[in-house]
Amino acid sequence: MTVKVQREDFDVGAEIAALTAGRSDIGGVATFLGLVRDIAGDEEISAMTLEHYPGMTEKMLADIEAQALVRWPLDETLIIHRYGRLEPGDRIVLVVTASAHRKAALESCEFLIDWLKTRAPFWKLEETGQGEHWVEARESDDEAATRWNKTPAKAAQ
Amino acid sequence: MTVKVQREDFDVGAEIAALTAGRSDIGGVATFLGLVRDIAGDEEISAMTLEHYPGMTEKMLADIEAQALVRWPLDETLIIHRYGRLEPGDRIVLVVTASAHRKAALESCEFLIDWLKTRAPFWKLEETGQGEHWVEARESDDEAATRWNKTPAKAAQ
Amino acid sequence: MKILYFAFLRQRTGLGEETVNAPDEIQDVAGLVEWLKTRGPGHAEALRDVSAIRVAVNQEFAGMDTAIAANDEIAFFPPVTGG
Amino acid sequence: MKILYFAFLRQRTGLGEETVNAPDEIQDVAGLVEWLKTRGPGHAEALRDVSAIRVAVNQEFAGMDTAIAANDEIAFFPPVTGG
Repeated sequence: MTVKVQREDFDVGAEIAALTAGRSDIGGVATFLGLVRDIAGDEEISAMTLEHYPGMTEKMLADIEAQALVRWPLDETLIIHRYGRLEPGDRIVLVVTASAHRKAALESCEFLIDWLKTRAPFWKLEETGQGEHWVEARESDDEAATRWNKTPAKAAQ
Repeated sequence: MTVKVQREDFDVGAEIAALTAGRSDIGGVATFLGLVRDIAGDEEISAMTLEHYPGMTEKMLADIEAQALVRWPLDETLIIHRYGRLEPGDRIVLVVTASAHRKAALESCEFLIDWLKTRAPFWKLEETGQGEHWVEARESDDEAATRWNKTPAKAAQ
Repeated sequence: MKILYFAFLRQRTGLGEETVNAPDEIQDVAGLVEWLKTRGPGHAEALRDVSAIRVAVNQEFAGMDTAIAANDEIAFFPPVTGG
Repeated sequence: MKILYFAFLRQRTGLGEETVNAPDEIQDVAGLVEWLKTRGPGHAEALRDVSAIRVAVNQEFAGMDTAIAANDEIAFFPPVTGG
């Protein structure tokens, strides 16, 4: 049940190992790792800067994590989100969910990353050959997150 | 596009790092890590031994991986499955899928682990306080895998 | 009260944060926005199109009609793009 | 032909693998099963309930009516439990 919003990079293997160390009740660990792509839309990007609202971001991330814990029987959850300037190939975000049951781990991981990719209070400044611009919120991503409001959690039934 | 069936343990962080090294076209990496639980059904287990059919197992794993590549736009896939004697908390299976798009990574990861957990040619001998017994195939798991025959891949549409 | 600006609002106001004493008659976010616009051309430009702006009062999403008080932390930012 | 046994079939036959020369009149898996059962009480017990057995011919899932030939690799095992 951990949330970290940080400038520093993270170590996926070490984070998963720490989460599962000494546990024999966890059957499945689902992970989503988000990386910076060199293409955004049709445009080549050389870097991006993630700005966030310190304090509010952590609160919102802790809140969505708490929602996942209500909907699915989870043993552990972890969200790490970076901010600052990132280049293509860099790690941005990590979601880890652990449960006795693989469906609960997989579904809650998807739920959290859908939310993070659309609702988390971050703003992206992309650097391209044509200069810098702020990314606008995307409709399609919003749909992915909205889906969870309509669909009851399968694994929790 | 790698399949490994091995007795040895594996390093999740190192595997993901190797898969994404030097890549800037991958937006998302979905991972499922399966661990041995100390409970199976209602029974406490002290260990289990996974037996498999060398040759056929690798062939079937490569085949399901190829099916995932047809259904989703994936940049990389990795399946590692262990065999031999494993104790609670030990890693059994790792699925990693990488794509430009997070839905493709998440869905294909779920597709592969559903298949592996139900159709992969492994047999489990569980050790309990009452001795050893072979685990029988489970209906509920079979349903999870069968679902994929009916549902067209959302992300591939 | 403490005012925070993020993304293009931070760039246009030239401020990440400022502490202001708004007049007593300003009771809600809408009133505050109108008053902040008078603080300079950067503020006026940043806050010109309220449909492009989201607001949080004390780190909770709020609306133009949300009531505000002297010690509140009020943040203005574009719709979030996610991580 | 090469016969492989896995899981409880390996335990009951006491063999992981054996090479056999089945009579020429044996043309399919069903015939092979009946013939293998005559090789001893362990074989008879292992292969008694064919509904509990799955078969692969040359590493492809097969049925009781699948044709077999002299150089085939034929494996008997319980329904797979997955990983």
